[in-house]
Formats: sequence, structure tokens, C-alpha cells
Amino acid sequence: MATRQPTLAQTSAAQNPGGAVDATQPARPRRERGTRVRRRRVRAAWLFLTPMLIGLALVAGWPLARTFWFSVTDASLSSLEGANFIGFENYLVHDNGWYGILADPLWWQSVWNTLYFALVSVSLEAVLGVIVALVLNAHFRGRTLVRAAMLIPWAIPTVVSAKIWAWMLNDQFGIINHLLMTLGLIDAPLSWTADASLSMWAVIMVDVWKATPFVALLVLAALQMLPSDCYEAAKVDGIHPLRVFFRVTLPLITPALLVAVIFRALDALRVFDVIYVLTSNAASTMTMSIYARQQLVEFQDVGYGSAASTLLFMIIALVTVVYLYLGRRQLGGGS
Amino acid sequence: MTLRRLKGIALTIGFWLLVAVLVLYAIFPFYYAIVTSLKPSSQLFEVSYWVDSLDFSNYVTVLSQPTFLAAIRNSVIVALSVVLIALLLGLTAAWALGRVRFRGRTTVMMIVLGVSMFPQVAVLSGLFEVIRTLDLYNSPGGLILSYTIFTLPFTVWILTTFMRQLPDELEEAAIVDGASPWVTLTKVFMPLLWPAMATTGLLAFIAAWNEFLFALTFTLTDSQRTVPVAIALISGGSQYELPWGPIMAASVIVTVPLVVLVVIFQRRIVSGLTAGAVKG
Amino acid sequence: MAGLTLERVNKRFGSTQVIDDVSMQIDDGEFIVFVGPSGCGKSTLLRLIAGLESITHGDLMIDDQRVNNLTPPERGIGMVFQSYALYPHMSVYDNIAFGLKLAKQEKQTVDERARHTAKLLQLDGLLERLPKALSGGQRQRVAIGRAMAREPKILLFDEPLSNLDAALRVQTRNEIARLHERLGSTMIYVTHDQVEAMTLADRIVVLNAGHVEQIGTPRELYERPASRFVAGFIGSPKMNFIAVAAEADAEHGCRVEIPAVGQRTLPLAFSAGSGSANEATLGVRPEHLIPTPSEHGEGLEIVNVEYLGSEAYLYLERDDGELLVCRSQAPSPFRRGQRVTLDFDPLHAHLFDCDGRAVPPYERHAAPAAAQGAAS
Amino acid sequence: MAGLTLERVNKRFGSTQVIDDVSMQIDDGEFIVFVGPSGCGKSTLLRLIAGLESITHGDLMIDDQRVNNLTPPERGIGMVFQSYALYPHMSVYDNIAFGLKLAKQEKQTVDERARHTAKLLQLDGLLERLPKALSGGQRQRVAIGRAMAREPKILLFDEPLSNLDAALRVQTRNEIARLHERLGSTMIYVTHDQVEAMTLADRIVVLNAGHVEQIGTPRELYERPASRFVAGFIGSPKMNFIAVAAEADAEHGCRVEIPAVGQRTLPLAFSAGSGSANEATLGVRPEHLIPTPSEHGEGLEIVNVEYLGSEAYLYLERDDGELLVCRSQAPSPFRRGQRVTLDFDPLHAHLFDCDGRAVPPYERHAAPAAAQGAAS
Amino acid sequence: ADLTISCGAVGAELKLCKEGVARWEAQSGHSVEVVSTPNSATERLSLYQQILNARSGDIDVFQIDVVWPGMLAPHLVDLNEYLPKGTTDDFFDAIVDNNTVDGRLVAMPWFTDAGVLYYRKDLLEKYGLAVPTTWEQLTAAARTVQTGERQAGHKDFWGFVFQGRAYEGLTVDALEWIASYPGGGTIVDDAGDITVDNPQAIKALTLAASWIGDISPKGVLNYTEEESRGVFQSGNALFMRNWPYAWDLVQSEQSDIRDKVGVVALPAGGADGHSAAVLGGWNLAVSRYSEHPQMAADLVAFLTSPAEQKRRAIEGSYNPTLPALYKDKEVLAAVPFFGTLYTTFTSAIPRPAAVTGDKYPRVSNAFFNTVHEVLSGKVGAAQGLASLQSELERIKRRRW
Ligand SMILES: Nc1ncnc2c1ncn2[C@@H]1O[C@H](COP(=O)(O)OP(=O)(O)OP(=O)(O)O)[C@@H](O)[C@H]1O
Ligand SMILES: Nc1ncnc2c1ncn2[C@@H]1O[C@H](COP(=O)(O)OP(=O)(O)OP(=O)(O)O)[C@@H](O)[C@H]1O
Ligand SMILES: [Mg+2]
Ligand SMILES: [Mg+2]
Repeated sequence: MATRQPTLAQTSAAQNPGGAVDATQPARPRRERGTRVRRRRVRAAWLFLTPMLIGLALVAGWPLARTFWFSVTDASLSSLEGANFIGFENYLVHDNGWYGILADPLWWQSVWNTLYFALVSVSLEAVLGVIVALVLNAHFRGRTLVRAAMLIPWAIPTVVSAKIWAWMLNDQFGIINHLLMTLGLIDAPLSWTADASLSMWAVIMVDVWKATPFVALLVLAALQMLPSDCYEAAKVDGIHPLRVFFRVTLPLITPALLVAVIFRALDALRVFDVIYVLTSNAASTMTMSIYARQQLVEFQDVGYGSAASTLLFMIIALVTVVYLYLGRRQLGGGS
Repeated sequence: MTLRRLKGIALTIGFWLLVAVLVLYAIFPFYYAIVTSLKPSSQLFEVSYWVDSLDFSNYVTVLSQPTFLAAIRNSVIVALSVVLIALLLGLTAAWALGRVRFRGRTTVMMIVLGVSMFPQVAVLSGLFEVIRTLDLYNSPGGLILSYTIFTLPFTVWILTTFMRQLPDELEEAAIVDGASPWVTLTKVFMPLLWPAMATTGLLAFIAAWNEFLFALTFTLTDSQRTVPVAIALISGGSQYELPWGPIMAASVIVTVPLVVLVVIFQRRIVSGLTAGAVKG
Repeated sequence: MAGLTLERVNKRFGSTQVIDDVSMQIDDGEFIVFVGPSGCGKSTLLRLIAGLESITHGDLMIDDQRVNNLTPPERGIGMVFQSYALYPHMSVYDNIAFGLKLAKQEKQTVDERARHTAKLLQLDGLLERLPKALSGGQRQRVAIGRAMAREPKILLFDEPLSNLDAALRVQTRNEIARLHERLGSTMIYVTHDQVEAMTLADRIVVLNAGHVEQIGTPRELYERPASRFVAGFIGSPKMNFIAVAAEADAEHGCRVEIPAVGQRTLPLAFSAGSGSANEATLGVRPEHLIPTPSEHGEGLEIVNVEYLGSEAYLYLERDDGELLVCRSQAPSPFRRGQRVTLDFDPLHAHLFDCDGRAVPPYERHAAPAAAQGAAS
Repeated sequence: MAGLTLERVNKRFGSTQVIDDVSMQIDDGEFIVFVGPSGCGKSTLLRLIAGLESITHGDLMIDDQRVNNLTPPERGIGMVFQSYALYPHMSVYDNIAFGLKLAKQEKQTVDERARHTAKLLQLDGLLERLPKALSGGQRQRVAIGRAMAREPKILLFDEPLSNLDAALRVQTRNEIARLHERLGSTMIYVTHDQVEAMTLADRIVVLNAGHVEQIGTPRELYERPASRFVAGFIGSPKMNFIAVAAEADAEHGCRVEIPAVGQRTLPLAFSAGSGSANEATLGVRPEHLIPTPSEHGEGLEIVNVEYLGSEAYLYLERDDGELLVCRSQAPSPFRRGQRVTLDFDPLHAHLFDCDGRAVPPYERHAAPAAAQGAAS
Repeated sequence: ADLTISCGAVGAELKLCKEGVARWEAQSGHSVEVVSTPNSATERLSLYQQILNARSGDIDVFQIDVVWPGMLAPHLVDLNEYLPKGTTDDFFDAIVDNNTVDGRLVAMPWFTDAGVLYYRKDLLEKYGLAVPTTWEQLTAAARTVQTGERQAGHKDFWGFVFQGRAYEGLTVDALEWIASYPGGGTIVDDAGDITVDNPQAIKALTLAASWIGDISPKGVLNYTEEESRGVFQSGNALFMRNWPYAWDLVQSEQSDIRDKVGVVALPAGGADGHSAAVLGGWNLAVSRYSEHPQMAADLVAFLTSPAEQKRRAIEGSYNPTLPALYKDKEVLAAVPFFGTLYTTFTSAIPRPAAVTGDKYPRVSNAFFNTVHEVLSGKVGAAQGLASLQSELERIKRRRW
């Protein structure tokens, strides 16, 4: 059942409430759409959606609209009211050379950093998350405790955990260097957060540590909802557990995994606090969010910062659409 | 037979090794925080792997601040309300999005997702205005409202995913029994969605519990602050001094309830809830 | 109480026509059974009636009111699902009582009815169990109980007994029959169990690939199947079919030339159809084949004798490899490997034209007309 | 190929004894059918053999090797599940091909076998569909195909045909029989379909509440049931039971006093049991009851006539409200409301003592011994 | 409460503020709520901006950094209108000037701050070295001691630690280096012209870059005040550039180096240079959206009064903004180096915040990023400053 609804591929294979629809033929005859039973259900659906939509409109609608607006003005924090419409000057303008975000090498660096960070950390989180979920799904003594232990990283406030890591990664009195040196793996302390070649990996390590439980928890829930008799069938057929995992378990948890990954990806693409606390705003780890925040908060340039936010939004949207498209393709190809 | 047993033992050892490595990676920083929190401030800058002194002064410092206890109370109120609201709105929305086909469904899903695509700083000032307009500034209400911006999207999406996996026949049986969508949702689906609800609830709770930026911006007085802000504002001796000991102690204090919560909730993440519903 | 009318009902899944112009009239209080091969659309048709699928085209009327747009409870319908569809988190008792509670019945009535239903289905000892701790048959009974409890106007069953053992099946079948008698409600029942269909039905609807092949009483279907499909479908073991050359015979009906048997005259009004003029299929039920031991090795070989306790089936292999089945008493006087010659009673023979339609009985007055029809 | 031995096998779920000291010996290549009422533990016993549940107590041997601790594939077992257990995300083809563990270069063999199996089960047109888009029967066939494809040593079936229509059922049944003949593998088959059990089985195992009631060939079970339970369970419609007073008769076996019929002598070696000395139950199968129309309103009333096409069942109501079933030809010469007197052939009568055990046939030499035993 | 004040985020600072407020409450009869704000200056600033932009009167009195008056001026009242004439006469002129934007006094100086050099008396003695007065001397002394200590088995020992992370602290540190050289300038001069690309600045940064990996750990590139103090206080460094706040801590009971530490003014840039400490410190301002501006101004006046500042100096070693207090006996008894470093505090140079106004954060950011790159060796000082110059021109495009 799981695969008939490639979750992310909303447009096609969604399931009919009444139970049955041909996956290859989403289009239905006109007449059917109008029947009262369906209309009633659709009305209930909208009714159910309304509170959520109102909530979102309230918390997101106005703020986002404002961000869009400011991105085409020269607003600054100290003079929001006196903002002037300046078109797309914040994005790109030619005035004795190119100016604007799109002409800022730092922006492009931050875009690259962000994508790199998101790709690496989310991939690691997905793989580790599935492994952790599988471990947590096994029956063994002390499972409760291990489960709780695995969730601790997620439970510690980011502000705090980033500081704990900063503390542990400190080049002079950090325990990591101490440990590595005691073990003889390195002979001089590494400056994890300052060294441009290491800092990105330090950040990734912390992010993976922090967010793996999120993926693991979702995958675990999906694992728990799998039909157990399929596994009995596979057991009787003597299929190697690895094969069962790749051919049965993985396809069946894919919807949940895809959702977990997309939310992780959205978070990773907007990554801010971990990096901010850990390495501040050095160019080697500057991400789009940090860039936008710097413009908005530190430089008070609301117009420019909003433009950066808007670009960030568009890049994330692009990535998401590509991801959803690939996710659907992959699911479609699997059947 | 002996080869079998050997293989079995090897597998067991491998499994426990994996568990050990994962657990170590997961809890070491927390463990280190505990170790640090139990050190007097003078020994802060020395590396030690074990708890070699039991100095509870940091805990005393933290707990003797009435504001910290108030912060814990606020956090609990806010996080619980956020979870309740997110699950309520999320469940209803998930039913609509997961089990009814209607035009605009994809759009709604994308809008929900789109909300998660803006950096938090970008919505900060607009949200601030909304909250002031609604007169929710410096009150838990403002936080509860603003937290829905990041808890709702993933709650909706996750619940939608799980909602879809429930057998159609169940809903049909409920329809024939004369259940309205609301009854179907609450009486039939909700009990079956416990694993998903426990999971999302937990994730939402923790997300709300740990949120910093909004909490900092939308509250002002100590009596309204939440835990992360309270921790961030824990006093050191002066402007530049970071009070590591108390911060670690506070982190440990606020993390423990979450661990307890996880232990409680995870019992809901149990398998086989839909077993016995249908033949195939 | 409710009568039911289907008028040219169609159902399409995407581009697949699953139900194709089905019309029928079901009287108030009738017990209708849908039969047909697997995948022919029985469940789908039932779901259309229940209101779980929307009708692509056509009208469904209950008591002369068009109900295409009503919800199942508004239609006054109860249903037993082929796949149980029990609420897995509710005890047996709650599963049965759920619908009653929703109907805002009084607590005591709910309790009484639920317990009564459970008792009827021998579920009294299991009331507190969850579905997952029940055997297949027990689950099926809970599903029946759930639909019965509300005593709806129209009760729909989708193969409700398919997981019960023989004894319980007979018993539950009788229970359903008695329930039908007591409630007098219209019931529509999907099954592929011949015995269930024949014994329960007031009328049987034979479906084939989404359309109705024949509607009639069990006896009509068994004795006067309208098509080769129905003839082959109703009756177990199924009717034997033999390709024959037929020829109209103005006086007695028609003559058929049966390979390896010879010529026989049948009282049927055969008229050459559109295809090859005299190609036809002779149908004889296993109980109407009369085997005689042959002395000299002629006739057909018995390749298998199936013992059923009260009777036995002989399987005879024809030259072309096809099997003929012959019903005999048990223990059978025949044994495997023996050779027998066959004959049959022409009165019980069926003939189907090349389109599979049954040839009507020959009536002295009708005969010329039929002959004329064939000539024109 | 593999023989199978169960030695005092027990299974407990918590405190519920589900399988109770079951022992049996299954020969290599035998076709064994488990029958029994719903919830008696058939599926559980099958799962114990498959290795899906662990045996609480007792030994399971395959080819004289104790396999209690082996995994299902190590036991060389294939299984068709009552609940299909199809992989929901795989097409029909993949479901069938998935279990075929063949070396990589033999991809073609996998493909061939999968396609062949699909063809056997008439699934060729559906190879690309997902289980979700199949009808109940189609799903069941895929499940059979999946287990068949691997041609394992021991094949286990848990009610594999319960969702097929009659025609396909007969056909698949024959398919399974032929498969059994061709592979020669041991097969264990759970069903509650009498016809399947009788026609397929080399031997039938009748289970009741977790223990074995009788093991024997279909004919043994039908003609010489060891207990009242088996007698009532095997045969449909089920055997008629009448409480009688019995008395040993040294010369002819025993005498029974039948209410409303009178005294009859049966060739059975009755000896008074431990309870009330001469309480016994007379069992007569529906086909051995001989109804005669009564002229003067005596005898029993026919309350129902069930028409089945090839035969009919008469239901007669006794004074105590119980029904007797009588098999008659179709169309039946009797009609509802008519009164008939009954008789039966003593040679086909069964007698069960107050513990439900069958009374053995009377043999001239054994009789005095039995009489002495009763006297002592 | 009648008023809300944000003053200080942390411990002693907050405590002192609360005590001061309590006194005013007792004296005036009004009630005041003290709210705590983030420790980090940037976060605090953005919180303020948020509140002010919403025209919210939630906070009446703000504690603002010396570099903020330019930015926040539009939202703050002109205290001249509410306070009696001559109130500012007794204060350091430099700070009053700093707080006067377009002729409006937007904040009252509360306490000041300036960078100082901490050193290990014991070690300098051990190696027979004098307290350095120039950066070059510091470099040499550090090298000597570091080599010696390491040979003695003190593997983790370093010569000099400072604040090298790419943040405002680095701007301060680097400005101190540059400004200490004659003609090094202050990035942007009072007229608004960009002066950063000059030979002296290049010299200063080249020297600083040479420290990294030599006398300063590589990790210093990610140090803030606390990390440097961590290294210094654990006995692993000879010199440390830090604010006066560290004094209390390194001299605390549990400190490893208690009584082994001395504090002097920062070294000068070369023989002809002069010690330059960058001005830090905080001021009190009144929100324009306050419902009781007069009452708030009174509170500000009270908190910045000599009596209050003296109390703070004694109890928390906060540098007063009133020259008179640096001669006060009781104050000097509590914090001895207030006397010796008086000139350091009075002549502390401000960052170019007033002149660059809104753009100051950008300027500072560009500056510390360049310095960070130079320090980490990615570019040479000359090349770095040259591109900084053009970067600053770019920022100046829409005028300061
Ligand atoms: N959701 C669906 N999408 C596409 N085709 C479907 C869907 N549901 C059913 N079908 C097809 O419609 C046909 C009729 O299905 P239906 O379930 O009504 O058969 P049935 O007569 O009940 O069979 P069975 O006796 O095996 O239960 C089948 O060919 C089936 O494959
Ligand atoms: N996991 C379980 N826990 C407790 N009791 C169980 C469990 N599984 C089965 N049982 C009980 O064991 C008994 C035997 O169940 P089983 O499934 O073997 O019956 P069955 O003979 O296959 O019945 P059916 O013909 O209805 O499928 C039943 O009473 C059932 O309720
Ligand atoms: Mg069906
Ligand atoms: Mg079973």
C-alpha cells in the first residue's frame, strides 16, 4: 500500500478516499467530481484545512509578504518607514561596476557553502538515521534506554549544544584534541573551528550529531507501521536480510524517509545557529542564512537582507522542486 | 552447528559494538556537559574524562534563580500547547491532505512546505508586528502562535504520510458505520496513528522547547522567558565572561525532562497497531 | 424496508471499464447473490451500491429515490468487507458496538444488541480481545457482527464466509438466512461458494467481466442457463462441454453429431447462428452423464477418481486431452484406469450456439418460427 | 524430499495452550490436509512447522533431523499465507520472482520460472500490477505463485483458495494436485473446504481445540470416524445425531431405541461406558436417511428444502426443535411443509458412546470379549 | 511598572544595575522593571532594533554600546531636552561627543572600557625580561619565554593570546594595533575619508600575522574574550589582550595564576608610536516611544550620577565615565590600575562608528574579515588592505 502513494509526488498517484483509483490514470470523468458524496468529503477536507491555513497565514503570510516587499526597497532597520522602492537594485544593479547580491562573491561563496553543507550533512543524516532506526527497532534488552540516549542530541537546545561542541572542539582545552592526541592520531592540536579546511567538517559533524535523531525517529515510526506478515513471507523464502532490507524495507519506508529528508534539507539549507555559534561568520563557513542575517541584523540593511532572504527562499524552493521531482521519479521507477 | 553459533556470536558482538559506538557518539557531548557542570569554575579549562569532583554549586546557582524555574514553567506551557495545537491542526489537515482527493491539494502541501523555506530572521520583524497587533507580545501566547510556523509544516507532512498508509477499508467500514470524518479521524485513525503522533509530538515538543530566536525576540521580562533564553541569559561575572558551569548545569537540568519524555512517549511508538485490521 | 434499482450503472477506473451497463431490479426483502469469476467486478458493484465508490454513469435508486449522492448510512446500508476491515485498536465488543454508538442509541440498547449479536456469532467468549488475537474465522465473524448489529435496511456481504470452516459456514449461513427471514431486510451477498449461492439466494446475479450474464432463481440458473458462461459457472463440478455439429430438426428440435458417441436428437430449437453454420457446444452436467463399463477397451479412460464421502467424481480423458467429469455414487464402482463408454439423457442436455447463447427448448409451435428466422 | 515427524509438540501463547501434545508422522511426498473448526490451531501448527513460531515443547523432525532451531529456509520450506502477505510495493512479477534465489547468471531461469508460474495461475495479464490493484482472488493467486515458484521440499498452504471462485478453485486445486504429483514434495495444507480436503489429501488430520482428533485417509474419516467430533466435522451437510438408548446385543452387535422411530439393531460392538449406562448417540449421514411421504400426518415436517442443482437437502424438524438433514435428488420430490417418516440403513449407521468415541464394528469373535469387559 | 529598563545581561553587571534602580525607586517612588537582554552585543542590538522599529514602548531605558548611538539615534530622545543644562560637563568629553548625534545627546555615558595588556609577572621575572612597551618587544619577549617554557616541558605554552575571531572584537584588537603606529589611522577619519590603506597599517598587520602559529596558537583565529582568558588563566600564555573585566577573574581565589599577573597599557607601534586602546563601554538612552520620557531621563541621570558610578567602580570595577572618580581614594583602593592606566581610559580612541553611522557594521565587518584573512595567511597585509580600501569605497557608495 505504501508505494501507491509516493508521498511527495502529490500530483499523480494519490489515493482516493473511497479507496481506489488507477495510479496511471489520475484524470477522472467530469461527472464524477460533482457527486454530492465527494463534494461533502471535499468540503470536510477544506473545513479541516481551514484552521491550519489561517494559522499559517497569520504567522507566515504577513511576515513573508513584508520580506518580499522590503527586498525591492532600500529599507534599513533604523528607517523602515521611509523605505523607497528601488526595483531590483538590491539584487543586481549596474552603477560603475556591478553591485547587488548577485554580484557579491561572498554571496556565491555562501550559496556554495550552503549547498555543500546541506548535501553532505543530510546524506550522512539519512544513512545514519536509518541505521539508528534499525538498531532501535531491534528487540534487545535496554532498548528503552538506548532509544532515550539516541534522542539526547536532539533534545539539547541548539544554542547549548553548539556551545558544548565549541567547548569540546576548542583547540587548547577541548577534549577532542586531547583525546586524539592521547590516542596518538594527531601530534599537534587541530583548530577545528578556526581552520578553514576543518571548520566545515566540524560543523557537519555537529549537525549530523544533532539531527540524526530526527531522521531516526521518523524512520523508526515508519518501521513500526510496516506489515509484519511480509517479513514472515521473506523469512520463509529465506531471503537474505540485506536483500530484504533493500528490496522490502527501504521501499516501504521511503515515503517517511523522503519526508524526513526534505525537512532536514530545508533546515540544512537555512542552517544558522550551529554555524553561527561554532565558527561565527568566517567566509569559509558562511551560509545563505548567515549572510542574510548579517545584512539584516548586523548591517541593518533590511532591503538588502530581505533580498538575500528572498533569494535564499527561491534557491530552497528550486532545490525542493528538483528533489520532489527526483523523489517521484525514483518511486515511479521502482514499481 | 558450531560455525552457526560462531556466526551468531559474531553477529551479536557486532550488533552491540554498533550500539555502543552510536550511543557513545550520541551521548558523549551530553556526558561531557554533565562532567563540566560538576566542576568548580577554576578547573573548567582542564580536560578531564571522568567526574572527578562532585561540585553541585553550579546546580545550586541555577536552581536558586526563581527566574529559571519560571522559565521551565513557561517552556512547559509553550511546548505542550504547541504540541497540542500542532497535532490537532496537523491531524485534521493530514486527513484532508492524505485521504481526500481535491483540487488544490498539491498547492496546499507546497504552501505548507514553503513556509519552511524562509530563514527565521527574515520573518522576524513581520512576525513581531503581527504579535504586537494581536497583543501577544511578551506572553506565552505569542510564542505558541509563532512556533506553529515551524512545527506545523513538518507535523502536517509527516502525519499525512502516515495517514496514507492506513488501510482504506478501515475508513470505508467507518463510513458504512455512519461515522463522520471527524469521528473517523478521532475514533478510528487517531489510535492507529500513535506511533506517528508520538513521534511528531516529540519532535514538535523538542523543537518548541529548544527554540531560541523567537523566544528571545517575543518575550521581554524574566517571568515570560523560556528555558533556552534563560540559559543564554544566565549570569556570568561580567559582560565577557561565559558562565560555563551554570550553563552546562542548566542544560543538563532542561535536557533531563526531555529524556524522561522520550522514555514515556516511545512506549507509544510500538509496532503492529494495525495488525488484525485486514487480510492483505 | 427497501427495494433497489440499478439503471445502466457504469464504473470506470481510469480507462478500465469495470462495471458495464448493469441494470437490475431488486425487490424489497429479496436475498440477492452476486457470483462471477474472480475480478469480474462483484466487489466493485457492491461498493457502488454501498456508496463507497461513486457511480461513473447511471442511476441507483433505493425505494425509488435516486441515491447516487447519498452517503452509506443515509442509504441505510450495512456492509461486511471481504478483508474484514476491523478496527484493530478496538475490542470485539467495541467493534460491534461502534456503529450502534454512532447512531446515538441508548447505552443499554447498544449493550444488549452488541451482546446479542456476539452471541449469535459465538463470539461471547472473545468480547474483550483485540482483532489481532483472533483467528481468521473469528475475525470474519466479528466483521459480520458489526454489520448485523445495526440491522440496516440493506445488508451487503462481500464473501463473508470465505474463512469459516465447513460446520461454522453452514451454521453462519443458516444464521444469515434466519436473520434475513427475521429482519426481512434486503440482502446482497457476494460469494464464490456455489452452495452458499444456491441455498441462500432468492435470485442469483451472474456477473462476467463487468456485465450481467443472467439473473434468475438458483433453479433457473442451474436448469436453464442463458449462456455457456453461466452453465459453466454454476454447478460444481462444472458442466461438461463438447464441441458438436448441430443441425435443426423440424420435428424433434435438433440433431447433434457428437464425436466418439454418435448422433443424438435434442428437444432444442437450434438455429444456425452467424458463424460457421452448425458449430455448437453441447453441455451436460456431471450427474447426467451415464458411464457404463466397457468390455473391450473402447470408450474413455478414467484418469482420476475423486472421493468425497457421499459421492465421487470420475475424470475421463478425451482424445483431445480434455477432461469430462462424471458424478457417481460413493464409494464408486469405478476405479482409475478403467475404460467406460458414456451416454446422457437428452432431456438434460444443453446446447449453446457459437456465440455461447443457450438454445431455447423446442416447442412444437415455436419451431417453424425459429426455422424461418434461421432461413431469413 | 522430506518426511516430517511431530513429537508431542506444544505451543502456548502466554497461558493459553493453543497446540496440545500433537504427534504425527508425515511421510515423504505425502499430501496432508489439516482441518478443524476455526480457531482450533491449524494456522498455528502450520507456523510451528514453518519455523515462524517457536515450539514451546516437543520435537519437530524433518528427515529425522531435529529442526526446532532451524530457520524456515534451512528447513526447506515454502509457505502460502492466509493473509496473502504480498509485498505491497512490488509488482506481481517481482513478488513471484523475489523469492527465487538463483545464481546471478541464471537470470533467465528466474524469469522463465516466474513467468511460467504466473501463467499456471492465470496471472500473465497482471504481471505489472501492484497488489493493491488486484481483486482478492488475484492477490491470493499471486501468493500461491510466490511459494510455488521456488519448488521447496515442503510446501505449506494456509487456506490458499479461500478467496477464489468455484471454477478457479477447482482449477487451482487440480493445479496443486498436479504440482504435488510433479514435484513429489511433501505438502501440508490447511483448509476448511470439505471438497478440497477430501479430494487433495492423502491423509487428513482433524484438529480440535489444539489436539489431534483423528488422522486418516479421507475415506477412513468419512466412513469410520473415530469420534463424534470427526463424524460431525467431516461431511457436508453434517451427520445427523440422535440421542438414543443403546444396549449390547451379544448376537447382532447392539440394539438402540430411537425416539419416534423405534428399535433398531446395529452391527456395532457397543459396551456401556462409564456414565449413564446406555446413553449413546446415533449418527446417520444425510444420504443414508431414507424419507418416505407419510399419508396420515405422522412423522416429521419438512421445514426447508435447499436446492443445489444436482441435489437437494431436506431439513426435518424434530419434536425437540433440532433439525435433521436428508440428502435427496434434485429436483426433490418433496416440498416444504410435507410430512415424512424416516428410516435408515443400519449398515451405514454410527454410534458414539457418552464420551463421544465411536463404537467399533461388531465382530463375531470379539463380541464375547466386549460383553465380558462390560460385565466386569 | 512605570518604567522598564534594559541594563546589562549578566551577573555582577545586572546585580549592580538592579541595586541602582532600587535606590532610584526608593527615592522617586516609581517602580521600574529590569529586563535582561542577550549577552552578545549583536543579539542585543537586533533585539533593540526589533522593539524600536515596532515603535514599541516596551523598554524605556536602553543600555547601548558606544558604537550604537549613530544607528539608534532616530529612535532615541534628545536628553538635552529633559536634563538640566550642564549635566554632561563632568563627563569624559570623548564619550559625550560620541553620544551626540547631529547635536542631539542621545545617550548618557555610563561606564567605559578600554583594552589592556595582561602579562605574567612571574615568567617575565624568570626570564629577566621587562614589561614590553612596543609590539616588537612583546613579540620578542613572547618568543623567548615560549621557547623556554616549551623546552621546560610546558608543551601547550603560547606567547600571546588575543581576540582573533572574525567579529567585532577583532576590529577592536586590530584597530589598536594599527592606531598604535604613528599615522596608522582609525580606518575612517573624522571627515569620513577612508584611510586604512597606509604603510603603517600594513606594518602593523604584517607583524600581527607573523604571530599566528608562532607566538599565538592558530586557534586564536576563533577566540573571543573568554577563550583567550581560558588559555591565559590556565597558565598557558604569557600575554593576553583583554578588557579590564578579566582582572577580577584571574585574581580570583581559584585562579591558577593568582597574584602572578600584571596589567599595563597596550604596547605602542614601534619606538615612535603610542599605546592605543579602543574605547568600549556602555551608555544609557531613552526610547522615543517611552510613555514617560521625563521619568526615564531622571532615572538615567540618577544612574549616571557620580555617587552611583562610584559605587559601581568599587563593587564591580566598572570604569567610571567621570574623570573625578579616577582620583577617588576609595575607588583606587579597590582597583589599583585605574590610577596607572588613567590616560589609557581617557585617551581611548573611538571606533569610526559615529562618522560611518548606519554603515559602521559593514565597515567593521569588512575590516575584521580582511584582518582575519591576513592573520590566517590567505592574503598579504598590503594586498588585503588595498582590497579593503576599495571595498570600503564601495560601501561608501551611498554615503555614510
Ligand atoms: N483501485 C483499482 N484500480 C484499478 N483497477 C481496480 C481497482 N480495484 C479493482 N480493480 C479491478 O477491477 C476489477 C474488479 O475488481 P473486484 O474487486 O470488483 O473483483 P471481484 O469480482 O470482487 O473479485 P474477487 O472475487 O477476486 O474478490 C479487477 O480486475 C480489479 O483488478
Ligand atoms: N498471537 C496470539 N496470541 C494469543 N492467542 C493467539 C495468537 N495467535 C492465535 N491465537 C489464538 O490461538 C488459537 C488458534 O489460532 P489459529 O490462527 O491457529 O486458528 P486457525 O485454526 O487457523 O483458525 P482459522 O480457521 O479461523 O484461521 C485461536 O484461538 C487464536 O485466538
Ligand atoms: Mg471481491
Ligand atoms: Mg488460520
